[in-house]
Amino acid sequence: MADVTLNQVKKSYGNLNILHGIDLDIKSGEFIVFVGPSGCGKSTLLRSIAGLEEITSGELKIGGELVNDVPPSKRGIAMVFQSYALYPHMTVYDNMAFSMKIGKESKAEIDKRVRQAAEILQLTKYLDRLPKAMSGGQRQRVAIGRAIVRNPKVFLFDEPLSNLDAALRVATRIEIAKLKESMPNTTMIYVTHDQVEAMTLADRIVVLKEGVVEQVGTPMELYKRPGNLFVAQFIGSPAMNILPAKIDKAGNPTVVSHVGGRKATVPIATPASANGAAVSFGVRPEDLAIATGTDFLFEGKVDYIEQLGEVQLVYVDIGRADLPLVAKLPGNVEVKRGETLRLNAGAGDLHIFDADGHSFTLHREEAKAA
Amino acid sequence: MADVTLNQVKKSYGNLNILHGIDLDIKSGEFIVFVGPSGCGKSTLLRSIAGLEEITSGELKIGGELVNDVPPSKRGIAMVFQSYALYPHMTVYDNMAFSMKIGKESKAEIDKRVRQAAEILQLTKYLDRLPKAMSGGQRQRVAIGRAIVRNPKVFLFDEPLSNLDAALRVATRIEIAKLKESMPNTTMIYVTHDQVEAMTLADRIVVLKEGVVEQVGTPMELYKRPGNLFVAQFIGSPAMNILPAKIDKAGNPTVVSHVGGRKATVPIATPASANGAAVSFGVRPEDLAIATGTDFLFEGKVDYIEQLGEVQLVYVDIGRADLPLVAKLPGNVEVKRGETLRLNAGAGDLHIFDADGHSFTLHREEAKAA
Amino acid sequence: ELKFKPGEDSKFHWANYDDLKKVDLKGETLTIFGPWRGEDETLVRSVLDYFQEATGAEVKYSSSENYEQQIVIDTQAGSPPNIAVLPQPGLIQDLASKGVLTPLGDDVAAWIKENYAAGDSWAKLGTYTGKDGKQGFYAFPYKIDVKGLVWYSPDNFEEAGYKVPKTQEELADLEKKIIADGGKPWCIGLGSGGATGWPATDWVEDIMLRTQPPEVYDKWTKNEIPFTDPAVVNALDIFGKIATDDKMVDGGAKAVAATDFRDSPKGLFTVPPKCYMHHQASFIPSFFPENVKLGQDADFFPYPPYASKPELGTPLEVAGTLVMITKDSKASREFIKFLQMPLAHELWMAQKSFVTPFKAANKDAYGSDALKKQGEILVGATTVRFDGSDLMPGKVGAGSFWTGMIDLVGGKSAQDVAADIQKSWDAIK
Amino acid sequence: MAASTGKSFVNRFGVHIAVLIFVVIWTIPTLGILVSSLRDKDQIIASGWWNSFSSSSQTEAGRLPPASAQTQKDGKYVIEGNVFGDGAKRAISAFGTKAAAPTQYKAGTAADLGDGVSLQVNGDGSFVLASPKAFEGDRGQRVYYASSAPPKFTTDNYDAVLFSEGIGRSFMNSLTVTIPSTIIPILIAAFAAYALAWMRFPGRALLIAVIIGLLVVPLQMSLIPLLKLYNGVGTFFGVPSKTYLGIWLAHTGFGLPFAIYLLRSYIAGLPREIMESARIDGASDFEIFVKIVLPLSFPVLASFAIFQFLWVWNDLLVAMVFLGTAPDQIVLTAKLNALLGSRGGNWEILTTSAFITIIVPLIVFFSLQRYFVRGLLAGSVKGG
Amino acid sequence: MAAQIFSAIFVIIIGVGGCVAYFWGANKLLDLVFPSRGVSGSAAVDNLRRQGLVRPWLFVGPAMIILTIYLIYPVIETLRLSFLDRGGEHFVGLANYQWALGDHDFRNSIFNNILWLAVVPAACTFLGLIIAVLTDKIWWGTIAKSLIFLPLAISFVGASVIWKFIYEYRGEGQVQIGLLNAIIQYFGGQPQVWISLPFWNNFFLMIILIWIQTGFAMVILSSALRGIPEETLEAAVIDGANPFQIFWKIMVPQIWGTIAVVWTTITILVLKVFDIVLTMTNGQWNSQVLANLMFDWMFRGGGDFGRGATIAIIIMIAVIPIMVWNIRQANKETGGH
Ligand SMILES: Nc1ncnc2c1ncn2[C@@H]1O[C@H](COP(=O)(O)OP(=O)(O)OP(=O)(O)O)[C@@H](O)[C@H]1O
Ligand SMILES: Nc1ncnc2c1ncn2[C@@H]1O[C@H](COP(=O)(O)OP(=O)(O)OP(=O)(O)O)[C@@H](O)[C@H]1O
Ligand SMILES: [Mg+2]
Ligand SMILES: [Mg+2]
Repeated sequence: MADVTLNQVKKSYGNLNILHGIDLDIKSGEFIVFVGPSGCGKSTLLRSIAGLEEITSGELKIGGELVNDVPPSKRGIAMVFQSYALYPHMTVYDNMAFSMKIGKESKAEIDKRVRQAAEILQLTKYLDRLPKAMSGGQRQRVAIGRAIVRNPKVFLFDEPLSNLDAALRVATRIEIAKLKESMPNTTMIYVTHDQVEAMTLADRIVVLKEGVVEQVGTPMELYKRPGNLFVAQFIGSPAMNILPAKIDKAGNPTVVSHVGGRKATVPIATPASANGAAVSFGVRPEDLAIATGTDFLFEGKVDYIEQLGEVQLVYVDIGRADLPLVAKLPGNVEVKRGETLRLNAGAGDLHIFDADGHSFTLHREEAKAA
Repeated sequence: MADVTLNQVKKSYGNLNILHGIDLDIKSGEFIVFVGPSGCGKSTLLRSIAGLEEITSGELKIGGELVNDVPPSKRGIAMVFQSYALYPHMTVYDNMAFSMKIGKESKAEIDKRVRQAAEILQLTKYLDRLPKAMSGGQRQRVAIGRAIVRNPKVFLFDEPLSNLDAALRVATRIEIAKLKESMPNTTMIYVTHDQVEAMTLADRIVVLKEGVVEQVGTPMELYKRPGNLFVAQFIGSPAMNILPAKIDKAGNPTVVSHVGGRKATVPIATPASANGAAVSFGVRPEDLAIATGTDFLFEGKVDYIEQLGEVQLVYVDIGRADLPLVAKLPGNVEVKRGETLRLNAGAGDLHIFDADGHSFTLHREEAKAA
Repeated sequence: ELKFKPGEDSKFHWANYDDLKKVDLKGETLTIFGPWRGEDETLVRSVLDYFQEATGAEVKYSSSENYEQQIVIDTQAGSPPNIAVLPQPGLIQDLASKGVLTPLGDDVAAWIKENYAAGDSWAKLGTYTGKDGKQGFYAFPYKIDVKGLVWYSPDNFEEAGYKVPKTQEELADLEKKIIADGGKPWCIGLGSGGATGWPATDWVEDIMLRTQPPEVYDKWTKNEIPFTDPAVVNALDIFGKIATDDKMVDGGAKAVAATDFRDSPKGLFTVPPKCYMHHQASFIPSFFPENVKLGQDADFFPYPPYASKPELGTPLEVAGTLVMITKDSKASREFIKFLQMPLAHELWMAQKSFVTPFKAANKDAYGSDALKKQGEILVGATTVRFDGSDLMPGKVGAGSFWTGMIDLVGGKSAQDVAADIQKSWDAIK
Repeated sequence: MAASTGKSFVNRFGVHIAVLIFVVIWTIPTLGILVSSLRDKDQIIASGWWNSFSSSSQTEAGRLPPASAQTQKDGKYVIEGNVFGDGAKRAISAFGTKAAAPTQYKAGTAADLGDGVSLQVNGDGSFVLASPKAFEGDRGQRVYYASSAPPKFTTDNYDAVLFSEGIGRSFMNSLTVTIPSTIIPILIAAFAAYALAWMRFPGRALLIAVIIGLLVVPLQMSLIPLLKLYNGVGTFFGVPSKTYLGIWLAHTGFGLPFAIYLLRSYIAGLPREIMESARIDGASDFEIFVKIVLPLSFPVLASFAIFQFLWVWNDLLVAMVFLGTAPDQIVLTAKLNALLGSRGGNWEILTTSAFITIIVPLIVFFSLQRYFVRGLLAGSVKGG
Repeated sequence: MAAQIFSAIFVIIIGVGGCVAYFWGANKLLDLVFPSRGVSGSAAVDNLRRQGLVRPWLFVGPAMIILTIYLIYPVIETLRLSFLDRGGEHFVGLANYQWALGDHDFRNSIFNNILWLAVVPAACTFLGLIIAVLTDKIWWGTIAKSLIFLPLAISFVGASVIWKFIYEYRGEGQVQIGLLNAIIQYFGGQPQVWISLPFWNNFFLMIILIWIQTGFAMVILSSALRGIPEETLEAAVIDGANPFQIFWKIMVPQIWGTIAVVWTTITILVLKVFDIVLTMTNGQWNSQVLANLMFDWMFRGGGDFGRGATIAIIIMIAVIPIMVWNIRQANKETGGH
């Protein structure tokens, strides 16, 4: 069994605390993605799980066994590094066979497993090449192959696609997804800061910020019900529009008036104490549409348009030039710069966050749970 | 004036021809993007314009003046490299000031222009840092700043964003777009293989393939009326679905039957001679929608789904497992794996290409022009 | 293979060889470390072959460019050879006082006194102060170089009508005459890599021996009179006058210090000759051009004494190597005994570059007339003194004295040079 | 390298010219001894080596046969022959009988030497010395002549050095000293450098400091303490103190600080991910070192190997101290040194042996040089 | 001959093989004592940790032992000797150091050494760098490099012979066999005795070492130069920098670390090298340097170990600043691991 359990895992370099007590329960066979801004400790956490960094305190269990002091090679893990980390002087075959040779497996067994992995990754005809004679995508596949042959219980990826170009990235992403399917019992932990990867690959996403877990949930949960401002802005591209607002009337639904000058009725319960509180009002660009009737949420001049073909990003100045509202509209809607636009969104697509950045949705759920 | 004119520009390394006679007319103030697959010669062309490579034959004019033999620093250009190419031992300030110091400008002038550029790029507080103490996005901004201070007539970018992470890439892209606006007289030539960049930034896109210009046009032109199969598949993500097909009835509209077994009526004129010809039938994933009526273009089992939140990519097996049809459907449409799906597209969104890959649309236009 | 077949040539004392055969050293190894390399090494080996052949001892000879350094290291580190051969009494004194030498015994000293020419000069030369502070006989002189010779080309002398001078006064006249004829009297080269300067010390010593009684010379080498003594300064000055006179030396004064001593005699044999005379020891013919035949194309005469000082007789400066036991063994002792046999001398005399004061060695054995003549000079000298700079402590005799000579020919006054050298001597007392 | 599109001559050829100048300056001294080593022993110091390429006109001296060679002809006593003897002939332009006037007479004319004696020397060197009276003495008449000699090179010096006795053996001995003395420190230093760069253990920083500090220890001063130690050990175990093992270890000791200094800074620069990757793959430090670090460090190993090889190969001092001079131990430098006379100055031997000793290091340099090329790490990590 | 070759090869194999055998065997032994494969999980983990404690010492062990014997022990011995008299028997306190400070030769050597240290490392590094840069640009660069490297393969004795034929002096008007004087005479100048010109002779000696060591600097710097990202150079071209500016302002700063290593190595070499001075002048004409002076006192005329050792200690002390700087540098490097 390969569930990974982290219990108050802390890591510091000298006086510098990087991970501030991480609790996580990863079930066997799950595909977990760590996301978070650069420097938040994703790699450190992954490397701690791998055993490449010693954790400062806390408990780390793999398959139920405490592995704090177990060296990497005995943890039943395999890791794909951001920078491939191929052995430059060995052929693809030898790169993949290395761990098994070290483990003194039989020649036949090595050959079988390497060829099997190569088959999966379509590397069979490159087996005799050296890494330097391969393209970036191929190299990344070799790195994955090297991990596969180890038949690990836990598969760790550290931004495996970040060095690839767009097209390759898409292709390799799909390959990883297929790989996961072919290895249903293997737990996979994946670090990225690419949202598309996170959204498409993850069973659950862990959002990290400065060494603290901000939210854990399925992609849709995070997208639909971000627990706080940070997650709300981090998940989704372009980021959710966040506007300063004030609660006009607490309760369920809540009425808020935002900086754009308009009021909105949001079907989210707020405690009475929140009456008049300063909050943040959020709406995703893709949830905005051109208002057809007189009922609209935002009004403003079109500041700038990015035409992406099928869709366009429209930047609307709703009164605060430093906080343009972004709307993702279908590419065929005719919008002109300077034109005044009225935008609306479904009531279910609106978010409000308290002064600390916590979502009121979460408040409600917490209340329920209590 | 800073129009850039290329007349039969060829470049070869020894016997190896990289550029096969490029003709291009870039008008002053235009934003031109070169796209094309890796190794097609984009960088080579850009570097030739910069003067970092000597061209083998042909004429290269900048502002009407023949610059074949003019050294890079005298061409009035500035260049931003893919790898930033910052001077690692100089502070941000010195990096930006370097070219002016070399040019023996006055201290005051240098200071003025550097600070101005830093202001534009929001780098003012990093001026004393060394590049290694900056994040990727900041570094890229410094590289751009270094180019800005030179006050170039022609601004060259070689994949400036390819080393940035997704979020930064979006932000920096917008910055470049704004930069272009603030320098309306500066010609910008930009190399990328990221389509979004090409689509959002370009006034005109130049599609290159193996050292040959495939098509030149505005983003929408290329997206809507790709001149050939290569451009059709290259522009747009995911790529246009291309299916082998046969012309059942030539004329206007044309009736084709594709490999999925269905017929389609396409409002494109085909010459009578094309009757019965093998052609390629194309439709973009985002133009596909679930057929509501009995009228549909494709039918097949859902093979795999990538949920991206707002949208989902659905891979449908329409009979040829090696050629899955990709459809981009709204994220909220409930689709299950294995389910049979019927898809339709607007007649105006269909494309057909002849055996050589040329679009029939183009045929028609050529005919008109003639 | 033995160079001369035993018993064949009557000029050798083959009886010695038969005696030697009675000594049985089978299985013993005799390691000898000496200064001889190149041609000399072949020569010494040819002598050692007899010892090996007769006694059955295995003789291992070795040498090194840095032999002075090497012997210090080897003795200091406790891995000395059986026999060390060194040309510098100063260094030998040093080794003796560190207690690494084995005394050869009074009977050997007595033997030397009796059998070597020139009274007790040679026995004195082998006597040093040991670690215990007592005088002892440590070093056996073997293979002598005669110093103070002046080399010339008989043809050139004959052609110009010059006569070999018998006195310093005649020599001075000859110099004047040569200059008047447009020639240069001397070729002088002091260059010798790390040892640059030493040829001049010989010359100064020659002058000392010819202007002062031997006792003063002895005091000088022991620094019982200082370098700044007028007697010494005078000698320095006489040499300085010659060497710094552009008219006197080929190439001018500047060339003196810069020319390698090995190259300078070649000026005698150029056409037309660059110079007419060259002052150097008996080994110098090795550096004559290849086609120069000794005796025919080149000859020598002793650096003459002053007619004004008849009381000093015919003094002679010599140098040479001394044989010491650095690791005592039967073979070492036997080897010293071997050196006391005329045969040990004759075997080398019969070849090249070897003269000996051993009176019992057969003069007819000398391989050439030149050697024989040198041998006669050696045996006939009334006063024999060893190379003074070699007698001085290494830091002076192989250091400041050399440097001083360079300064002297560079134009520094004799008085100042003497003061400098004396200072360095004071520094090591 | 940055492309510069300037077209001027200086831009085009400036680099070539500059490099050429450096190469010429650097090569001239060596060329000098190469030429000198091919010249005649006496010529080396008679004229500059650069003169040896042109035919030179020189004035020489020769001696005619002594009186014993005379014959009687036409009532005169005649000595005939050739001034060059059996040697190579040259063209004589003038001759003379006095050193002061060595070219008094044209070749082919007869010189009157007084007393009726006449001497004629012809252009080809043949001469006739005639006198009405019988010649006496066994020193023949001296003649001087100006002759032009074509450039002359000889391999005699090489014959003398290459075929001197025991040279082959000492060549072997040198290799026996040099090869292990190069490989052993590399091995030991590489292991230590890896440990100092990538392994965690107490005292590591101190150790690095000490090693860098030891770089400066002058070799000469360690000789005596070491030799004492060797003798002690030799006596204790009853083995000879001068052995190959001893000199290998000595060279290893003297070469180690630099080796560790150089290798450590290189090995520390290898990509960390590769090591970690191997560690995850289950490789122990030993396996990582042998299978990953060693192959990747080839360029620096090659550099050090060259420097160490040069140093050991050219060493005389250490070899003389730690190795005997018997034929089974004497090294090439020592052997060549012994060819020099006791008082040195055999330029022909020095120049020749300088050239002979250079050959092996050069072979080593050229065979290892290709490992200096970059790109060994290509493809391993991003951007590679 | 064949037997000799065979025995040589045999001896070599024994030597190298022994060394290999140690590392391999020690590691094998460690694996045997603390097995990590084929034993149960927790035991394997424990054993791996124990291996981790022992293995670094297996790796650095031989180096430490050899360094201790061959360098540290002699250094201590030297330090001890520096307080003893010439025979190394009686304690004399600081007398030797006092003597050194007052000695004319010693002060002269210090002065010359400072000159050497100021000139040689700088010149070698600078020339090596220039040559490395230039040869990288041309197709026959490898050949050029090999020729510049050549002097490094020549022994010091060989080198001094070579330079004899450059510096040799013959009287004015005579045939010069020293190239330098021949050239000067050809142009009508007056030949000079280069190695005895006071003060300047130091430089003529330095030239020899520079000639030898430039190849070393070149080899190492050339590989560092290849590590400079090409784009930074192109960026500078576009910025309008000329080749000299590119060299000084862009290339040199980027390989500063390597330059420092080369500089240090040559500095240390300069402090230790004495062969050139010994063979060319033996310190005469005021060209003495510390290393040769030490050699002189150690071995000449029986030797004075006390004073020789004192000079050796002073040489080592002279390098302390360089060492400290380097150690700092080294620690900075390892900090990341
Ligand atoms: N050896 C170290 N010593 C001190 N600080 C370190 C060390 N390694 C990492 N850090 C710091 O720890 C923090 C987390 O680093 P980490 O590499 O885990 O970030 P990340 O989330 O992976 O970022 P990225 O997305 O850029 O890879 C960073 O601020 C980093 O500077
Ligand atoms: N110096 C060179 N010698 C030979 N071929 C070269 C050289 N430089 C580039 N090429 C070749 O020229 C072709 C075009 O290279 P170029 O760098 O222009 O491609 P690109 O379109 O910029 O690709 P990418 O998107 O990967 O940067 C490639 O096939 C490349 O291998
Ligand atoms: Mg990371
Ligand atoms: Mg490119």
